[in-house]
Amino acid sequence: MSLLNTVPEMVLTTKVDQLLNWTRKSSLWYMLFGLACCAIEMMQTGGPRADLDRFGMAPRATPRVSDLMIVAGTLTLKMALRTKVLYEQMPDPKYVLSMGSCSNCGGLFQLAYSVCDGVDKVIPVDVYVPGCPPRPEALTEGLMLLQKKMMQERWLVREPRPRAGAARA
Amino acid sequence: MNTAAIQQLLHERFGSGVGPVESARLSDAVEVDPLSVDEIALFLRDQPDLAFDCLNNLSGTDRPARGKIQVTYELFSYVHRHAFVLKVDARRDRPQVKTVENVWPAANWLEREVYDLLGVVFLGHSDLRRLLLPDDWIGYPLRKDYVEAPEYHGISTVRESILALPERR
Amino acid sequence: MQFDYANVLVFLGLGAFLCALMMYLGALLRPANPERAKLTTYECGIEVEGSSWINFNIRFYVVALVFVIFDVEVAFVYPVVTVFKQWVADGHGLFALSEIVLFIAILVCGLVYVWCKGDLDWMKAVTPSPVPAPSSASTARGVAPVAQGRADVAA
Amino acid sequence: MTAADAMFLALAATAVIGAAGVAFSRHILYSALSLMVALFGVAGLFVTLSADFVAGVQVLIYVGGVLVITLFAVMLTQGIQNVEVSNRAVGSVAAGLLTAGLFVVLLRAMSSAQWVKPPADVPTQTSTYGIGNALLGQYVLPFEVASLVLLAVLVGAVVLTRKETAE
Amino acid sequence: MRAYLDAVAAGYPSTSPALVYLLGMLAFGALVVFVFILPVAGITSWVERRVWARIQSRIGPNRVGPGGFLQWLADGLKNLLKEDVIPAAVDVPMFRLAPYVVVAGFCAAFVALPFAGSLIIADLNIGILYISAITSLVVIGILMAGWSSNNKWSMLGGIRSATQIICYEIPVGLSIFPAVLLSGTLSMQGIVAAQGWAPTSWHMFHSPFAFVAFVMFFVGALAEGNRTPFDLPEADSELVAGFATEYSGMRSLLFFLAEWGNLYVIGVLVSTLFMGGWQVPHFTDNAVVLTVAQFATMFLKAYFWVFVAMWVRATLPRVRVDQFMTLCWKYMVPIGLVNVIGAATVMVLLPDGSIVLRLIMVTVAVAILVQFARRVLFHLHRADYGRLGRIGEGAA
Amino acid sequence: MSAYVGNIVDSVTSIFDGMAVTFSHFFRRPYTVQYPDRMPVRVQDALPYRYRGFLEVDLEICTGCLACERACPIDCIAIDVLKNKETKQNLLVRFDIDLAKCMYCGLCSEPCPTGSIHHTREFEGADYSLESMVRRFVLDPVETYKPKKSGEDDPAIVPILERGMRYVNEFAVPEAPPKPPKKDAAPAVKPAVGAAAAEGQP
Amino acid sequence: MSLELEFDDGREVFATEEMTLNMGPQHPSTHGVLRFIIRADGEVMRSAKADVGYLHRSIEKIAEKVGWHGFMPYTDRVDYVAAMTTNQAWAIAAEALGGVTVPRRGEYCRVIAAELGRICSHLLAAGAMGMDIGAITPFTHAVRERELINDLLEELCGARLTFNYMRIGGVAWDLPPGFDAKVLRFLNHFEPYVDELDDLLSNNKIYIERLANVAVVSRERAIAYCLVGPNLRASGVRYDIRKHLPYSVYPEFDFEVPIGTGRHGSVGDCWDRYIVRLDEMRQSARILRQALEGLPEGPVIAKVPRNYKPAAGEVHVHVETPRGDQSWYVVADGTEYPYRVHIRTGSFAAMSIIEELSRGLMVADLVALIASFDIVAPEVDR
Amino acid sequence: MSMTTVGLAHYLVVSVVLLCLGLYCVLTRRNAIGVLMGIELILNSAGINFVAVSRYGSAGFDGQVFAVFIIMLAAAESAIGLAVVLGIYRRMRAIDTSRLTTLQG
Ligand code: SF4
Ligand code: SF4
Ligand code: SF4
Repeated sequence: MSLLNTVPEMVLTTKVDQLLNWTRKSSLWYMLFGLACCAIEMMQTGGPRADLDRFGMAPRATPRVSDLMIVAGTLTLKMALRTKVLYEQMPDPKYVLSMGSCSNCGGLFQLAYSVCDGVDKVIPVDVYVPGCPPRPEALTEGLMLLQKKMMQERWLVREPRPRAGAARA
Repeated sequence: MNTAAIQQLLHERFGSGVGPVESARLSDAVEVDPLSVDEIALFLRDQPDLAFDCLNNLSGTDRPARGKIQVTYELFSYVHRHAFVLKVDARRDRPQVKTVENVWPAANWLEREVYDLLGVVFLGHSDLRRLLLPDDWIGYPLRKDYVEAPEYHGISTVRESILALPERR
Repeated sequence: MQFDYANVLVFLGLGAFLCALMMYLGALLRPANPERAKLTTYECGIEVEGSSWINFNIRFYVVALVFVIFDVEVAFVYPVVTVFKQWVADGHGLFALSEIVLFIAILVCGLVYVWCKGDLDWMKAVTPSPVPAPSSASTARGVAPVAQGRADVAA
Repeated sequence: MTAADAMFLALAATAVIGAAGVAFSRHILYSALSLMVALFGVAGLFVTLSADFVAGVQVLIYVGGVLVITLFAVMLTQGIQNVEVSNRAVGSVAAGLLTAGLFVVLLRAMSSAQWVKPPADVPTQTSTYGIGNALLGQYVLPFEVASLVLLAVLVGAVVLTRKETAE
Repeated sequence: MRAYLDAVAAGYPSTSPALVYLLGMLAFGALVVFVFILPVAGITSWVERRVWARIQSRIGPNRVGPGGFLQWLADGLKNLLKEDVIPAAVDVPMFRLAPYVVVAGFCAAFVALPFAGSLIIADLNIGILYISAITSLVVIGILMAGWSSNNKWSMLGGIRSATQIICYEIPVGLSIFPAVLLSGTLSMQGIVAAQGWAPTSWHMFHSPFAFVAFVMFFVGALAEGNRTPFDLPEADSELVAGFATEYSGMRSLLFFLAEWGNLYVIGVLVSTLFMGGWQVPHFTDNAVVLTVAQFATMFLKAYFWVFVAMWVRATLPRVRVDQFMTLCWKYMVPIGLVNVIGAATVMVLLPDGSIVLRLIMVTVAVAILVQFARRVLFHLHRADYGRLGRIGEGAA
Repeated sequence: MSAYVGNIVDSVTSIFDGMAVTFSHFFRRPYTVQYPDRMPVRVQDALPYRYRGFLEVDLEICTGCLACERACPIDCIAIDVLKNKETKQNLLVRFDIDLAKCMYCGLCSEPCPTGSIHHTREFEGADYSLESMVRRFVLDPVETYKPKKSGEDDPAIVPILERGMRYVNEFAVPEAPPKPPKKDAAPAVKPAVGAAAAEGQP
Repeated sequence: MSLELEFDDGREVFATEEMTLNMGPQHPSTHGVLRFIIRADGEVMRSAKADVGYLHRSIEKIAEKVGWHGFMPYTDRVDYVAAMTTNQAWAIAAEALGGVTVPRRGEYCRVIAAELGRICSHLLAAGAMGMDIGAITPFTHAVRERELINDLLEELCGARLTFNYMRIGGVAWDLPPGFDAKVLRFLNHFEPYVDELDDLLSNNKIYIERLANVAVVSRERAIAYCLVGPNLRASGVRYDIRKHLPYSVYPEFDFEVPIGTGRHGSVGDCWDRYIVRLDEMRQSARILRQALEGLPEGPVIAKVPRNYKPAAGEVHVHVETPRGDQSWYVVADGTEYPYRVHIRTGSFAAMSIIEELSRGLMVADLVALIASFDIVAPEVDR
Repeated sequence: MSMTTVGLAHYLVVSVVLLCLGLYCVLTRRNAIGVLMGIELILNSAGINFVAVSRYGSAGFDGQVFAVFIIMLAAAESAIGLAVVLGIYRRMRAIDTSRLTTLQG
């Protein structure tokens, strides 16, 4: 029933793809998933100064309606398993943005016994944002990068490359 | 009332269970018997001229050199605005200390924390479970000889430094 | 008149059609990767214990019962207030008014009754005093500290 | 067949299907939802009978009120959702026979009664006024009594439910 | 609309009028649903985000399309592309059906909304009663959604929501009565016709009781629409996303669609019942122009209330579940009952209404507005944000 | 009864006032900085001098003293220095900083004698992979810098060293404060500041 | 899990079944990753057990690995909402062990930074309180004000959140030129803002109703559970480390210690805890003004060796953070690494009382309760 | 019964069908709430009868008034009925009409 990846490449379908990608990138709903200090910056990014809402990005409380999981903060081993569950509960297409040193690679808490060194050990990450914490503008920049990535995806057009969601598995 | 005076009082009341004033630099303490600490605590709380109504801090220190785990209680009295430090030494191989949970409810969590991180068993504690670490954690990380497990639920706990990776630029 | 109401059917149908259309369009475009993990029930990242199809608090039910009665009352008053203007114009306003007042007054008795009996309070405890009402034996133990806390406040 | 007939048939079918759903659903919640369908069907039938106010009240009270408390009650008494249709007192076969019998008898009685009269004029005025006038005039006593009944029901229902909470 | 269809039917004597009617109704209905309801609900979501952002010192969606106007479209289309997750533990038929019931119930309310003197889908005799009745479908839908999700948050949210909607039906019903008393009819057009374009002839300024009824109606309608301060079912901070917690993609958007659309319905109802509806001065004989003016008036009035609802939402905290019960049963219901009696009494005492009373009421309203403006100025004066530098302004 | 009415009155008045507060925001400027494109200046340029963004190394003035590597609590700097046998010069063969791991604490730039390693005001570094976040400053081995007793005279290095020393001077020095804070410096940079502060008095 | 009583003959008595709800770790209102296992009967909770540790980052253990100087940035992460005060606590502890005296100007810088941080933290607490009660606007306004402070602190130390400003022996950077004027300008703007917050939120009837009389903590319970800081003061205990166990240069300032008065309910309810924080912000502003006025000249940092090795000893340090008395227990053994560091934080104590307080509250009250204690997850877990 | 125009008979047939289905429901349901739903069906069929007969009989509103009263009674009945059901339920934890008899006394 689905038209996904079924249509041969044509100008029209490419255009439609672009339109669809545009809607997805313009309405990036992220899941409220603040873990630690970076969460404060994430909050401030949604706040008056940086205002992610400008780009149509809105926080959502449940994974079921989120497109994006911003892993903001230190991922402890105890939390890592929950994170996996939450990630899996998000409907496709879904993305993960790792914000801050801790979720990139453990950062300063690589020395710790209880911290998972990097969220990419549990779930696939699309964009890494360095910083500790990344300032709101840096997060915004990471989101822009993610948008760029989304714009390159194909929906209708048949293509040999599997879609991002599958590729990351 | 200063530490010496309190030690005097305690010694009068409890005799041999109470050690002399133990002076570390900057901090005086009285060491008491781990198995009668609850009675001493009760006394300290209920004696009107002591009235230590608040357990300000409770922490454990691993001292492998002495084969002990030292538990430190910092007491404070809001009535008299004075403080007092109590210490007990538990044997490192079988650390057991009587709980003071019934004297100060605040001890509930503090003792759980010490149990969690150092493995001191507080006899008589109502709910001695791990507090911070997951229930299935192995070992007591704040002990000096703790070694990190290589993985937790399939998540490896070490991360190659990307600095060590071959040149990719 | 029946024509007017046919519109209702049309709109009900259109509403459903709207949903169906959206879902169909979506089905054309959306991916479908139902994995086992994805289909687990969301509970803040924790594996769910037990079904949520269990009994919920009876409070909601009591409130619903009271509602039904008043709903009926509202339904009864509707035709009466509709003709009221006419009756006033005909000079029988006072009679109609007294009928309405009587009708409402009787029901107010009911309202007053449930109010006084505390059936409109969610928990009898929360608003005036912080002591929770023990709704079953198991909480009785738990109540003590809070109650004690209140005693302290008074002291 | 006129449009009105078609409408009647559709609504009657809705009502009957809904009712059948109530009677034969295995799941009590599905029964309740079928009841909603049936109630809407009946409301529609009221409209075809020019009783639009009654239809409105039907939806307002039945769907908005009775059905909701029924759903609440069902949800309040979970764990017994799946009720087998077999009944030790009256088996479904026996019940089916019984009701079928009743159905036949009633139909017979109806057709033999010969009371079908030609339809009266459609009232031009909305039924709300008629009912309102009736309630304030001819039926003023039942109207007030209704309020008493409601009062009694309110008190009774609340007392019945409350016992539990007091326990 | 009936008249128009009659004319069309007369033009095609060979076809059965019923068919014409049916096609006409479908066409009109589709027009309303797809060209009016959908965009209005969508745009409302955008406006809400903008208004909200402004109140919060932000800007809100402004990148997607001119001024962010296409945000709603992007959101809608995006959700089309989202996977439709139906969790394993749910009761599948009911889970699927619930949004249908909610949306159908909400769409059906549009049947009786008077958009202009000649623009109404069907001026039902029992107009306002019909609207309060048909919205009970939403309750059923929400209960279905909450229960079928088999999720504790959904369950709690669904039941809270249902309880809330049904409870507030009583005060809402009671506050409709004064308007009905004054109009002597339940038909929506009848109620509008009973008022004039001038504020003095609006129902809300008829007497203090009518005014209280008006306030109560708005508050109650907010509660019925699950809007702040009564947004308990969706209380993010408590219940995650309430009854819609398990719904993903399009399905969840349908619930939101109903919510935003409902906001507009509330606006129309308030304007119709208490603010003279589409009434405009009869400034021209051109029926089309007049209709357009009426439609615009109605739309603006309704949208004003939509705006107020957004504004309220951005201002107030949420009440607790026991407090909304208290508010409903201990405050609004008794006041509503008194109000009905009061309004009826005023009618009996002053059968033809009193212009003095109306003028006093209008003056009071103006006084309230003036006081409000003074407070706004005071707040503006106290905290002058214009003086604070921002990043990028004047920095080295 | 009075409590009943009081509750109503309280609610109405307090809500009324709250609504006035929120309404007044329609007449206030939004606080948003429209980051990527709609800004008067680049964010980087608006950031304070001390801002601890990404680390950067001026290899020209790096002495290869490894103070920074040692100061970093989490080892995210890797420096390899080779001794060139012939010239007796130290060769910097590797100077890598792992920006993905760095916590931007500034501890490394504090002990640097020349201000070679320093935080920039750059913060935009999001990427699709972690590997690209390692900044490898040494592409070809370079000689380390040797401070000259008489002061620097190489015109190519002077400005770099000046910048470096300015950076170092920002840090508080124990014995003698670098320079007493110039009270009049502020209006020179931002004329608006002083005036606004005076105005801002209620 | 159902609670069923049984008749003698084995029949069960009706009781509404108990529902076990998991709130968190990912939940919008748990302020980071906390988890509560709620056993609820409909809306009323039988208990809410806290499950913490989702943010346990083993900071205490790391202290034993990174050395005295290197631990400073980690203290930022102990309480990231108000990193300055935690910085200060660590600095004080290390200084005490090493016998370092901080220059007076350094102390003033510390106080200025710490009080700005306190305002910052209380703003977040007050805003989050509003948000959890359902009013989102006050929260964004608070975040806006925070941004102003963040700008100031950024200018001071180069970071918005993880300041790493203080050093053993003083502070890392002197106040930048013109900083005092900017702080004053901010204060002139900020003090009216707090009044506005009162109008918008604190006096709102719904807000008061939601908070007054909810989760009342009596004086005795507060002390027994070792509640500290605003949480303790809200219960009517006038105790502030800055005043009663003074450190740094706080004795030189004139400020008051606000306590809960039970204006709308009983002393020690959620509303009191909220309003105490608001009052403290005003007091902090007062301290800031005094500190800026009396700012002495001189160096801001003492000479401290890079290889810091305090002699063996142990010290208990108490510092008034926005979440109350943070009690540090630091043991030195004469090496470059601390032997043991233990931090008892305000949130930790507050967290442990929640289970007891939660009984009989409603689910929505739990949210208010958590917010009113101003719990910051890493402070609990460290 | 002709199918050309809808008359009273048609309504009565529908009413009878509803009645029978309701009765069947009442008889077979072990679940008391199901029984109540059956009763509601029966009352509805009565309502149809009233309205239909009054519509085709006289032009008055008596039938409709009766229908409204019936709806009211139905609401009252289900309110009480459900309350009773809950009362029984709390004794037995199951709404099973067949067990009602066994527990008398
Ligand atoms: S990256 Fe830094 S700021 Fe972010 S969570 Fe980790 S320690 Fe905190
Ligand atoms: S900023 Fe801190 S973490 Fe980063 S390299 Fe320097 S010392 Fe290491
Ligand atoms: S950057 Fe500075 S501290 Fe590091 S090696 Fe070079 S000169 Fe030494």
